[in-house]
Amino acid sequence: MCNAFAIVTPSERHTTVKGMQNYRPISAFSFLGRYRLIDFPVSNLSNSGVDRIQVYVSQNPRSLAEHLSDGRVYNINSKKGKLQLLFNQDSVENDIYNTDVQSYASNIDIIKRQPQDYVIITPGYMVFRQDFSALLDEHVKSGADVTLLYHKVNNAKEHFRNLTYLTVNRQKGVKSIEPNLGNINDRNIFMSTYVMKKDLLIELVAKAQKASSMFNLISILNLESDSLDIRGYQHKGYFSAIYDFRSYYEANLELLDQEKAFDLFGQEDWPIYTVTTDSCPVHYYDCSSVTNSMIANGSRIYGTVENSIIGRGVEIKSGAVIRNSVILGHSTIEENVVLENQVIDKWAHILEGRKIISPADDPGYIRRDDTI
Amino acid sequence: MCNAFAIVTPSERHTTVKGMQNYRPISAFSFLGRYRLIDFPVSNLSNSGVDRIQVYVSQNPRSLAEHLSDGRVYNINSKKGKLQLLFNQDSVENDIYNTDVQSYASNIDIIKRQPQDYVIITPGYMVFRQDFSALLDEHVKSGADVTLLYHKVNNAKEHFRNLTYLTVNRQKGVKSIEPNLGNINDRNIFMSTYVMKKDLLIELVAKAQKASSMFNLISILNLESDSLDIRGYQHKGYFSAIYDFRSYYEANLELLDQEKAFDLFGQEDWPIYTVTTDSCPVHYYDCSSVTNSMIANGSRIYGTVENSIIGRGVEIKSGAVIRNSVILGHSTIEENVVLENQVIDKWAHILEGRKIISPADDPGYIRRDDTI
Amino acid sequence: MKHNEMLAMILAGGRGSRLKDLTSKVAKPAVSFGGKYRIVDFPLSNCANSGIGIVGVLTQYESVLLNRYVSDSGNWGLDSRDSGVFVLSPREKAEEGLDVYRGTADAISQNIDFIDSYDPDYVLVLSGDHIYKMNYDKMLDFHKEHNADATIAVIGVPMKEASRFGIMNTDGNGNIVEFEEKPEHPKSNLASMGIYIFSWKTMRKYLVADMKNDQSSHDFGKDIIPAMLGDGKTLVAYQFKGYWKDVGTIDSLWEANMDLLDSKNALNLSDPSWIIYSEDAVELPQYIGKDAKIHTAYITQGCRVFGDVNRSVLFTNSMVMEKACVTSTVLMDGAVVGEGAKVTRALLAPGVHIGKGAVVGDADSEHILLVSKDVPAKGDK
Amino acid sequence: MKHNEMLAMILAGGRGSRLKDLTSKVAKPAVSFGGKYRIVDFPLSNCANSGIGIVGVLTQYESVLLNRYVSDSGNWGLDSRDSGVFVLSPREKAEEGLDVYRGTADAISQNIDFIDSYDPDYVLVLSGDHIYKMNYDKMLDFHKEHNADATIAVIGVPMKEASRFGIMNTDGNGNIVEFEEKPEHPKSNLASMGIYIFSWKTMRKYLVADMKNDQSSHDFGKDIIPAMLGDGKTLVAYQFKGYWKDVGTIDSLWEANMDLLDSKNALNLSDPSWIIYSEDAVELPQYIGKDAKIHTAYITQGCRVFGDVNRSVLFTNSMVMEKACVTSTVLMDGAVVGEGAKVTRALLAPGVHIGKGAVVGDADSEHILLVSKDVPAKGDK
Repeated sequence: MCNAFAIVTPSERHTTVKGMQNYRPISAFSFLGRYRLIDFPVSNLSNSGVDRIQVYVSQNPRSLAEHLSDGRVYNINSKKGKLQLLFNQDSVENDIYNTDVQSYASNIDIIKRQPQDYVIITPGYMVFRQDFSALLDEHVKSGADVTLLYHKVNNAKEHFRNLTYLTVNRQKGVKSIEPNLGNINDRNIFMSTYVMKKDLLIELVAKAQKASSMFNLISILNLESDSLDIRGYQHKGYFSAIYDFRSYYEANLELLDQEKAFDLFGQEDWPIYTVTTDSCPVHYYDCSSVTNSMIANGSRIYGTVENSIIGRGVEIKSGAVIRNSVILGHSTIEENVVLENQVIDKWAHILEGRKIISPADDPGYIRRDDTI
Repeated sequence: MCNAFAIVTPSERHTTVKGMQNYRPISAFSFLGRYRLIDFPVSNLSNSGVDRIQVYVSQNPRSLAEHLSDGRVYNINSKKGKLQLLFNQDSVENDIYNTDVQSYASNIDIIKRQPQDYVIITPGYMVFRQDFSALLDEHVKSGADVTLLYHKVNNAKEHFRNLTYLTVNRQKGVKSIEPNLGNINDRNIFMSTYVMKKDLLIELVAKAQKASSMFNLISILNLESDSLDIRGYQHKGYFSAIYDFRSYYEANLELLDQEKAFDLFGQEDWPIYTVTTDSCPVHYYDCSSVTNSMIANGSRIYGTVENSIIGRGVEIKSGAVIRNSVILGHSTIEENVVLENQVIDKWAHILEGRKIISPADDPGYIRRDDTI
Repeated sequence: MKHNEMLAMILAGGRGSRLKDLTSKVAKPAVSFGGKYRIVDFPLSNCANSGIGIVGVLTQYESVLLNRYVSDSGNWGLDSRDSGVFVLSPREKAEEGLDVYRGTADAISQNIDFIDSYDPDYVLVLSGDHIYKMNYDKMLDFHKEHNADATIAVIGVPMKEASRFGIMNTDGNGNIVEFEEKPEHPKSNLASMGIYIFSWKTMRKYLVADMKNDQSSHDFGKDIIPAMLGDGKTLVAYQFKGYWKDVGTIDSLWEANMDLLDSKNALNLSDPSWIIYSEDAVELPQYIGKDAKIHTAYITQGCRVFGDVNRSVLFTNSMVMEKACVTSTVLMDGAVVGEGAKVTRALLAPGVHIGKGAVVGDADSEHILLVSKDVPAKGDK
Repeated sequence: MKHNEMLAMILAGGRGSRLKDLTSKVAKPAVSFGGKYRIVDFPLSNCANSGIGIVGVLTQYESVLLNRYVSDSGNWGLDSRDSGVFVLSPREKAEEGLDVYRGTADAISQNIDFIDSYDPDYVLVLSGDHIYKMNYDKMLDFHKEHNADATIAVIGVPMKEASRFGIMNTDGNGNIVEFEEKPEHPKSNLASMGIYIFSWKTMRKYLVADMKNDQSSHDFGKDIIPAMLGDGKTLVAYQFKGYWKDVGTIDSLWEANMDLLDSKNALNLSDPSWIIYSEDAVELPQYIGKDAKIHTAYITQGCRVFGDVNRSVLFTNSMVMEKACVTSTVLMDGAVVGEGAKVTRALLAPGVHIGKGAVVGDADSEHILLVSKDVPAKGDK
């Protein structure tokens, strides 16, 4: 078992996924038709033997509260462990003050009461596989004060906008954490994942609050980078981050690639847990035609589906053609509809014969409960 | 099984329990050292065969979210039934607009999706036992449009301030619902419990919204009292309501009366469920002296306790004297402390030798986590 | 502990030997069905949806997997405070030795102390081998309305097949006047579904008497029901209309799976008001490959299809590789059809692999082919 | 399904006949203890706190209550996705008949298929009759560090009592060189606690061999351990320090309860870092009446005290009426001491009523009085 508790952080202030985020926080987004994004960090933590997990939430907590419940589906012993939602109860009107440091500060009593010595902070809006127990061991062995997880990318001009990147020296020391402005392709994208002693977090929160009420954890680490031993740890394997609408759309479709899917899900001892809805299997009718797609249970397919992700309980009627799209749960696509490059939110109803086609690099969005 | 779903309502805008309510909604208040107030409505509903329960919450949802979890402790089948927290997600800054009607309106899709024909609305801040299945049967049999539950009291001058009362005619028809201003002792205090068809609730919400954005459900019922058949149903047995600090204090101590406690808890087939914390039994040491008190598990008693309620995991050291007080969980009372007529909130620490004595009709309050 | 009006006892101890290799290591109620279910999910989900909280599952034969499976009572929401699914195997008692269950009635008799511990008014006795959806709460209402000592659910079968069933002969008021096990000349077409509601006090007396009776075969149909009829007790028939299937043979198990492909199938597993709950597999949604062709199929999560699938049902984690062709076939959990292989009118046992290019099954066969061992690739052996 | 490094098997099949009437209808591990617990809560909570998710409970004798109790795995948080508490009674197998467990080792042998189904590296074997807190995860670390085939937990006992125990004789490195069951002239004071960690592959071989051996009594202490020692396997002793008590007799059960009154008691049930979980009673907090006098007591919820209680332990829903006096006594669940009655040095079985004014027990008795039948009021009979 791991001598650390964990904090799963909500998306940052300046990242928004247009449309989708009006209804739920990013960590509660549906993913691959069956998961929610929060399943990835929580499964990673549970598989790493971390059984005290605090999920911070800022707005619209309902979907997350129902999904997480008491953690049993994530294989967490509900007596010994604890999966809890923490609300930023002091959130203020002026959004610039709502920093991660503010959330820690408003829950500092709970942080102090944790019996573990270390804390792992990891985001609810990134998709990757990571053994945090190994990461903690590495952190302890290295003698560093703070270990930051990063992923090397070569497409940072086009992607990962608004996230931060690390500059590291040859000894893996972190020189700076800066926003990715998109001027260079090769970057070490910071995965917003920290390992440190609980006491150091408490100290940093106090310092940050003293320095400025707008300071976040990154600001104080940058400020303290001379006095602290901050090291980077390179993550390998599949990685995606959801920081805007397009990144959400692309992360879904990207995992139709069986090799990538295997890299993320194929490890036998590393299940990605989620909540079942007890849907029945998919029923394909005679006139259906489906290729290169992932279809969640409960769906009924009469039409054509290509390169798409179909959520739970979706009905696609005959003559309808779905291409390169992500359809969230319980939507109904009537006869002869054509959808290309779309994200259709839950419970939507697309009426007979509609043709909704968007360019591949600017996918469209249909709102929840909408009838079109 | 009952053809109704239920809504458990938060306390109304104009009732506040000073001190305590800063930390949690009234429905999450500790009661008798072991329960939370929400246990009473939810157990009543579960025992009545209602397994779709929506608990509305306006602020500080954490304690309630953890306590309710997935409803298993209330004997609700988590697959077939559903105990869910609903947040008023559209709450506005100006508090006068945050009516119950606003909460229903912002969750109207969920209300519409319930498969049951009837809705039972009952408050999270009153303590009583009621078979809602029998109440629903009575409602259906009577042919009324709306049935309201009330309790006859003879002390409404001093008590039940800020609650409402019903004026009923001889046929139990409700003539009006008005605020109790305390000018008459004999009143039919309205228990904020409604039974009606789901479709009528939806209709009333729409009408109320049209009439005024400050209208609540009572306003629209008063307005529609001529066109609707609204009837009162008299509740018998133990009843208390938590609407201010003193009523909270008194409701706790009142149940030291074994007859009253038996009336509320003594029905064999009507368990009042709550969440266990797996505390060990109470350890009484040689120098302790305890009379007419209820002591929750996990406490250690060295001192003197009289006419008091002691919560879970409280330590009362030797020489300390507690009289007519309510001590919430995990507080420590050091040696030779004297407390009379106090409510001590959770995790408080009363230092050696303190004497805190308040008048019986104006009990004192010590804040959570306070060291005094 | 709240009072339990009715508790359910599921008879799950049969060897199910007509299912051949499928039940050589797995008790019949734990056999997979319909992509993601096991047979026992049906009575268990029916109980959950009918508001029954306490379910005893009477097992004895090869029941490791079944015991593990039903112990996970949360799958059916039966893990709330006063609910539970309890595995009841034969136990040693203070005064007696250990004995196998000698018959359906004896299985209940040996657990009288379990039932007594809940002090129920009624006991529902179910079999663990049937596929159907039924509201037992409505059957209980019927039982109470008729002031019955026992209520037996019956279903109309074609008259010419009636001699294969236990047949209930009723009077004009629905009272059972006679029970005939597989009558040569049936007088009615009302077949017993093996679903009984008994008033516990009455039933208990008959069980105690039956236990002491050396002549008895300790069976509900053969001993208890006739004894009650003989004593003039009130036994009524509750007529069920809907889908009901005994999946006792490979052919009938295959057929019940194929029934799911019919969009008008009365079983309707997608009805949100009566969900059949099951264990959740930790698997990705199914993936349908770039060159796959699917025509009429019932496929569950964890499956991967790269070839052709026609009129078939694919269970969790089964796979159809490139250019393979699967027709009128059931692939049970984890079965794999290799590249270019052809499988027709077959039922593949869990985990079976069909080698590359192999040809298995015959479109014109009378019976369905059960494949319970790996089939080597064409050319290998 | 995640890989399970170690699973636990709790031997809970003993008759516990030295507990007399307490075990006439209840298996020993289900006997109540310490106000709100049952004995089996200790190994089960130890498992939960040690991070073990799969626990088999091997029951056979009068186990209805025990089976029901341990089936409610959520009590110990053992109901998460890949966890579970499984009741394992003797089962009929395809090739064999039904047979009782012939000994501690046979109980495990008959469940080899259950263990295999989880493919564990290690198996922890526990007894269901001991009161203690232990981190089995640390014991596993010890097992691995020593590259052992088996690790046996031992506790130092007073040398003069050593001949009452199974004694492990070790070499200087902690390796066990000899095991002696109740030796007349003990060479060491290290008594086996009946807690074993085995590497499963090795253990499995010994169990299979033992099953076939007609001469064997199929017992770990008598057969398996000596056989492993004989073959030169690595068996190491893991020395435990802390509270450990076998509650096999009325006297020792009473004593273990009385130990809880000692504020320095090493068992410390109020330690938040190692909670002993139990079933939660749906009861009010205890009520202490207007004229009650309590001096040193351990009282749990649901109790009501109107009289005097001295150095006593009161279990759920027990009651002491006005002017009654209870001294050095254990009142088990629902026991009631009537008005003015005096009870001294006794253990009242669950539900026992002591009538008004009756006098029960003796302050100078050598043994503790077990009261398992109601005592009439003074003057009545």
